Amino acid sequence: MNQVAAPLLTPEQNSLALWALLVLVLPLIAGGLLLLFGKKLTRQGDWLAIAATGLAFFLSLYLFFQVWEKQAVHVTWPWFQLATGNTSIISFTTGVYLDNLAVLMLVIVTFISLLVQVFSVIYMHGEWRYHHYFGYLGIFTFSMLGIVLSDNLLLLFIFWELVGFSSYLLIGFWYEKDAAVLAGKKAFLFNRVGDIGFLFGIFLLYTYFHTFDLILLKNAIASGVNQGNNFLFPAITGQADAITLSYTWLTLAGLGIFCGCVGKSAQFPLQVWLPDAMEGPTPVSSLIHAATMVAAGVYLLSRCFPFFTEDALLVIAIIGGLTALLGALAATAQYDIKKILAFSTISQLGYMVMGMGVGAHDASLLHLVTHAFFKASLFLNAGIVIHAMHHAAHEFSDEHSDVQDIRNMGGFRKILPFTFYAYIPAAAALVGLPLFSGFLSKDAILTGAWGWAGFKSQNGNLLYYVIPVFAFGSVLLTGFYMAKHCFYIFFGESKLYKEPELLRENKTAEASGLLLVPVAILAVLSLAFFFSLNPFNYAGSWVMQGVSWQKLLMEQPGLSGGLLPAITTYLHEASYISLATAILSILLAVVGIWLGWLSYKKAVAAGGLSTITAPTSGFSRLAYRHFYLDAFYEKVIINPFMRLSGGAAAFDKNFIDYSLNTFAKIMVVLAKLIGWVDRWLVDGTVHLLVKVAGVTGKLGRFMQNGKVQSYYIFSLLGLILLFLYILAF
Amino acid sequence: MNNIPLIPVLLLGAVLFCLGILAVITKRHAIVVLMGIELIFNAANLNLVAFNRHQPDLMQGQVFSVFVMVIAAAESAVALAIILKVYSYFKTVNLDQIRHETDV
Amino acid sequence: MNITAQSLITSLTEILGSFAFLGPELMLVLFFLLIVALDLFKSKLIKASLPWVALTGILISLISQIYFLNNIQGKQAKIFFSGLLITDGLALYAGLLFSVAGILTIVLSVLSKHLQVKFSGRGEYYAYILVLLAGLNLMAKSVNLLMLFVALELVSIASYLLTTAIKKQQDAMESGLKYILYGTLASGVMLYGMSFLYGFGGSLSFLDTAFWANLSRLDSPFFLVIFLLTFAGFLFKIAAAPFHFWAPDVYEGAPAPIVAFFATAPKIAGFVVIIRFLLQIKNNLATTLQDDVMLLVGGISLLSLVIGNFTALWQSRARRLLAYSSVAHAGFLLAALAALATNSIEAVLFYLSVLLFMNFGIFLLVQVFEERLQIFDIKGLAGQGKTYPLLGVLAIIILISLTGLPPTAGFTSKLLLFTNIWQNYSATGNQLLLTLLLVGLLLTGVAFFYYIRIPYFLFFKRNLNPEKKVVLGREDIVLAFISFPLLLFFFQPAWLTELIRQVVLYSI
Amino acid sequence: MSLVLIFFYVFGFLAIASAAFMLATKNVLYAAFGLLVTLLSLAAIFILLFADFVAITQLMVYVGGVLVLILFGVMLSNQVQGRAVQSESVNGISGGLVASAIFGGLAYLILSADYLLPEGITVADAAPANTKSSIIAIGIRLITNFALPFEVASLILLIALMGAAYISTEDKHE
Repeated sequence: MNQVAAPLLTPEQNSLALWALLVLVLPLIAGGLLLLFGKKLTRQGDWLAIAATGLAFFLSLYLFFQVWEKQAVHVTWPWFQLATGNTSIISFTTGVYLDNLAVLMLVIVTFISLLVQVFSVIYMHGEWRYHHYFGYLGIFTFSMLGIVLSDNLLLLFIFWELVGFSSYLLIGFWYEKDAAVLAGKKAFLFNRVGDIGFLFGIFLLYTYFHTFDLILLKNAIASGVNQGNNFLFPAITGQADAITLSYTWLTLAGLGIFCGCVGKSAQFPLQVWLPDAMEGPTPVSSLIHAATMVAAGVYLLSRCFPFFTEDALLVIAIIGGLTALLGALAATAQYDIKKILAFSTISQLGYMVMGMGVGAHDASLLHLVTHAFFKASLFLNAGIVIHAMHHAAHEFSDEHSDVQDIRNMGGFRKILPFTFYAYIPAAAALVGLPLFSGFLSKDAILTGAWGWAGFKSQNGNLLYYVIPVFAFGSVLLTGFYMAKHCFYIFFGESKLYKEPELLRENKTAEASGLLLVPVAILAVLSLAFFFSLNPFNYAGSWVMQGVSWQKLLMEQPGLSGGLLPAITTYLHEASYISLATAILSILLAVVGIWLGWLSYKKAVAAGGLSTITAPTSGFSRLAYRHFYLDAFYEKVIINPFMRLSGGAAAFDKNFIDYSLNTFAKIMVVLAKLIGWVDRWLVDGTVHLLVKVAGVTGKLGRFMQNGKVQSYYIFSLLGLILLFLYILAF
Repeated sequence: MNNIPLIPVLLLGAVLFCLGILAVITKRHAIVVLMGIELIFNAANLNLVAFNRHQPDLMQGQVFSVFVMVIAAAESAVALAIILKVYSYFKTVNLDQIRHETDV
Repeated sequence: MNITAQSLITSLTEILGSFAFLGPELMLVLFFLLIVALDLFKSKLIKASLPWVALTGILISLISQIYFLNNIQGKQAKIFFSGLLITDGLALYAGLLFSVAGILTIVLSVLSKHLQVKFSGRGEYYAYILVLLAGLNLMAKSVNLLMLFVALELVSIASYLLTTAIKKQQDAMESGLKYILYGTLASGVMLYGMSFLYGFGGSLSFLDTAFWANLSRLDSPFFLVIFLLTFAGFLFKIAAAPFHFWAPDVYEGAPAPIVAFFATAPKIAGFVVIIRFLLQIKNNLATTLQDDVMLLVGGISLLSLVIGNFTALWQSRARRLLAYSSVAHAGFLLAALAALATNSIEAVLFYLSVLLFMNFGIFLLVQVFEERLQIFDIKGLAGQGKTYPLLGVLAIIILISLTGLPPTAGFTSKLLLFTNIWQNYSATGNQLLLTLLLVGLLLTGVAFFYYIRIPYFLFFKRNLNPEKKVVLGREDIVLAFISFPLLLFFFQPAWLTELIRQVVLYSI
Repeated sequence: MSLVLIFFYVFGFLAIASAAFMLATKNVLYAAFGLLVTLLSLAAIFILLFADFVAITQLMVYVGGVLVLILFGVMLSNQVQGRAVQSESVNGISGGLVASAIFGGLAYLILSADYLLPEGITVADAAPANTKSSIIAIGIRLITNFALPFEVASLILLIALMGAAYISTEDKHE
């Protein structure tokens, strides 16, 4: 619409918007140049990409200090006009919207992109499409920044698609590997499934409010009056009359938008693409599948928060909670160093989405920020470890061993000490130990979830507590799998390669500085101190205060109406929740770590680890698994039976052992179950669709048999059928 | 009175139309298919002439049918030329045999 | 005899006056005759100049069309030639698109090595293109059943002849045979339907309200049968199911420029005719009959969408794939028309305009790959995108546009189309429209899969020779010109929508 | 029953019978003669319907032109490896079903359409007044109202002629 408050813009705001545009196009220019001429440049132009991203980062910092807690900048430009029928003319605009959230995201995206590119200089060294890699990264960064800066849904959707496309390119970067190509396709497919819903939601909102502009939409929606089953909106610009919209359609519109988030942020049931996406280069996983792209869904939820009704938020909370739990469960059953992190990412994204759903809007965004840093750090650490393993495997000419299997690792604490010390803070942050950033954000989300459940269940329905229970359960599991991850990689002895020197770059340095510096920076940023002066209290966090809904939404909670203020009040009254959450979450995390330690010790004691040192590890691992299965059956099925008959004494004696095994069993069963759901429900649906498409396609091909006379028959038959179909209706 | 009711004429047209359709579907010889199409055109012509009773002064139906004949003639000339050329390539006018294996 | 000499003279004067509105068509026919005459000379120079003569003819006709379009503001549609033809925005805009399509066809033909080497009937070839364009213009302007039939047959016969232009080629003759046999049956069926329309409507001119008033006395089943029979011919022209069967065979046998032309211009003309009919039905018939017609159009659209998209999924040859995708495009366009609402015309015209560039782009690519590299299967494209990066990038732009993703005009056109359907749905609450919208959206997703295979093979499959060829052929330049509007109309769709809006205001 | 009506039924029957014969016979030449009889009967029916010009055109264009063309076509393409082509039938069942379905539908609809026709309206009773032939009326229409289609038809004939000639001439090797 044209009446965007153009005259109110100061020259300063205009120039800020232009700077933002420059930030946006810098990576694109670099990426485009690299794709076209990268081969001809010195060092294939990696310096160009890094310089452009670096410049973009510094500009983002400038924008950050200009905008953060000071002003919001909204500049629009007319794009094109359309006439619909002969009544109205719709104008589409493009524009830039800078508020606290946008500038924060700008800084994060450019910063992590910069670090990842620096890291990649060594990591991707010698790849024959080195310059393409940096080119794709540039395009990705551009698209991601586009999502952040867009002020309207249409533009956002376009960048959304571009992000998907560049992610497809990057996942499939090693397209010689079939798995990588398949993974890229899968990622694209699942994202598009979500996008159809997203598009549907956009269309719905557009139809009602005749604008894609987020700010106008927000204002229009904020002025709505809840009438129970309907919302009454006063006449908005371009429309003569007040409109009444049904609650159901608005909920559906919100859920449509949420579908986009489900696809991109890997929420249940579309989460299956993310683990496969680990086929891409590790720095890519760090940037895209941990820090930025997958967080775009959460960003979208925040931007569209006013458009969600209370019921839509409930669905979001349920999906988020479920994803958090399922992701964590699946992570416990993995042994691939990157897959564990991938499932962990799914779980953490589930947290954020759940946080949005329970109205802990700011907590969720804080977690987005902290998670971006510590998860990027974890992935880069994993990259170093994999790099080292590759190095050793190359020296040994070992092509059979899986260099990403954590059971093949061990003892890296001594071999790669720097990496270890960089890894620990990030892992601690993920687990949620105090003093680390993850503690703050997780605590905030958990408190929010508890408060939400408490508030909602005031009517006596305690089912709402399922969500916080899921969330706390995930805390325990997170501790468990991260402890396992850490112990397997860094403790004990190196399993596969006995000579530690081979795992290092050389005698003096464990790895190149270009690999270590980004990791170090990110490790430091995993400390809580940077996000809140009081590392035990999230409430004082400057991030939380900057992205609170009161500030981002300008005190307009939107369709969910009084929910947010009510929860705030409730939490204020029930002040014990905050403290209890902190204690409980620390406790659960510690128990999780302890269980992880037990599990690791047990595996070591069972000799399960040592057997795989043999060169024919594939075979021995199989044996190991057989053994494991046997033991599992014995303990799970036979022992409990004996114990039941044996009485309480045996039960007591074996209590710890038993509970550990039960824990393991439940986890394995659940992990299997999730796998089954993936295979049969999600993949099954896909297969069904493919079948339907196949049958229809076959029919089309069968009719097209090259004989004119068959064409006659089918055409005339078609006419008759069409006629009958009309008669039937 | 020299009166022919409308309905029988239309029915005659429908019979010819369907015989034409039957011919184009069932006969394998390309030229017989062409004859079937001529039958269909003639059925339409019969309708047009019969319906000329509307505004008989304007003669629209009859003029239309004359045009149909001219165009049908042009079309069958082209079709026959193509059939003959195809015959010289494939040595057959059997429609089932005139096709690539790459089809489908 | 009631016709006096006086009335004869009046009508003759009217006819003479009407020729003023026939400028574009007359130019085309004039140049057609010129080419036929020039072709009699044996001189190599004259033979070589034939394409340029044809191009001049089309350009002149284009200029006269632009002239007419420039003067449309504030004027009313004018019926001339004693009720046979109409000049309105719709016809003029379609004429513009035909001319652009004609120019591109000739440019593509000049670029085609195939047409240079194997080709003895060059004169006839260019002559048919001109006549075909004249026929299309007349078709878009017709408001009389007889005129429509004659124009349609002119288009059809010229199309059959163009398909068989390379008579040395067996498969061209074969697809020509299928085309003509299938096409004549379709026009026979259409003619049979038209005879009933004339009989029960009592007139040939289908803009008369009396015509529709008479027809509305029919029982709804009989009306639908007549309507369906008549539409058979139009569906054949736009390659919509169940009259799409000719498309894959013809697309495979005919020269690439001609296929691009068939996939575009007759489709546009067919849609103009369909729009005219549907608008009249909307304005003149009872709602029950309208609902039935909506169901019918919706059904045809669904059928085309499903058959087109799903069958395209399983094609290995580029041309057949494009044939089915062309069926799918017809389905999308019909979906927008199913509401029978005037406001869909703009979206349809925009889509058709964008489709024009996409079609010529993709078929130029097909031509380049076939002639330069002897690639006919999609699999054969493996890695060629890396050998010919420029072609590859342009191919991606065109295919993204065909899929309907940003940042291309294909996205804008699908967006307009779907928004339109949605608006009509929310205005009428008709479930059919919602179904069409959802199916359309889903099938856009499906379309993505078959289109993406081409860039996938181009870039993601290893190729055998790793050398890069950044030679700038004439084809590449033309291709860049064709793909430019695809980006332009994404970023500046207003330039086109504004024109279309003017045009639609000036339509009946 | 008037004489005209009897003639109509006789010729109508003849037309249907010979069309059916065209379908039934395997010999393409016989089929062409079947078509000839159908066309002639239709020409007769046209005369009964006061369309004498159309009848003459039918004789000249169809019988004299199209049919002769078809006969030539048959003769030129009749030899396949030395023996005469038989026109076998295919798709008998599906074709029969489709055609009879269409016929059933059409016949039902036509028969039930008499609500449209007021009592006593017949085809011929509104023949042009004051004239024994439709030729003058058609002639005037062709140069006035339908002058443009007339010209376009000439274009069609021209390109059809060019095309047929081009396709059927033997290629000189260039």
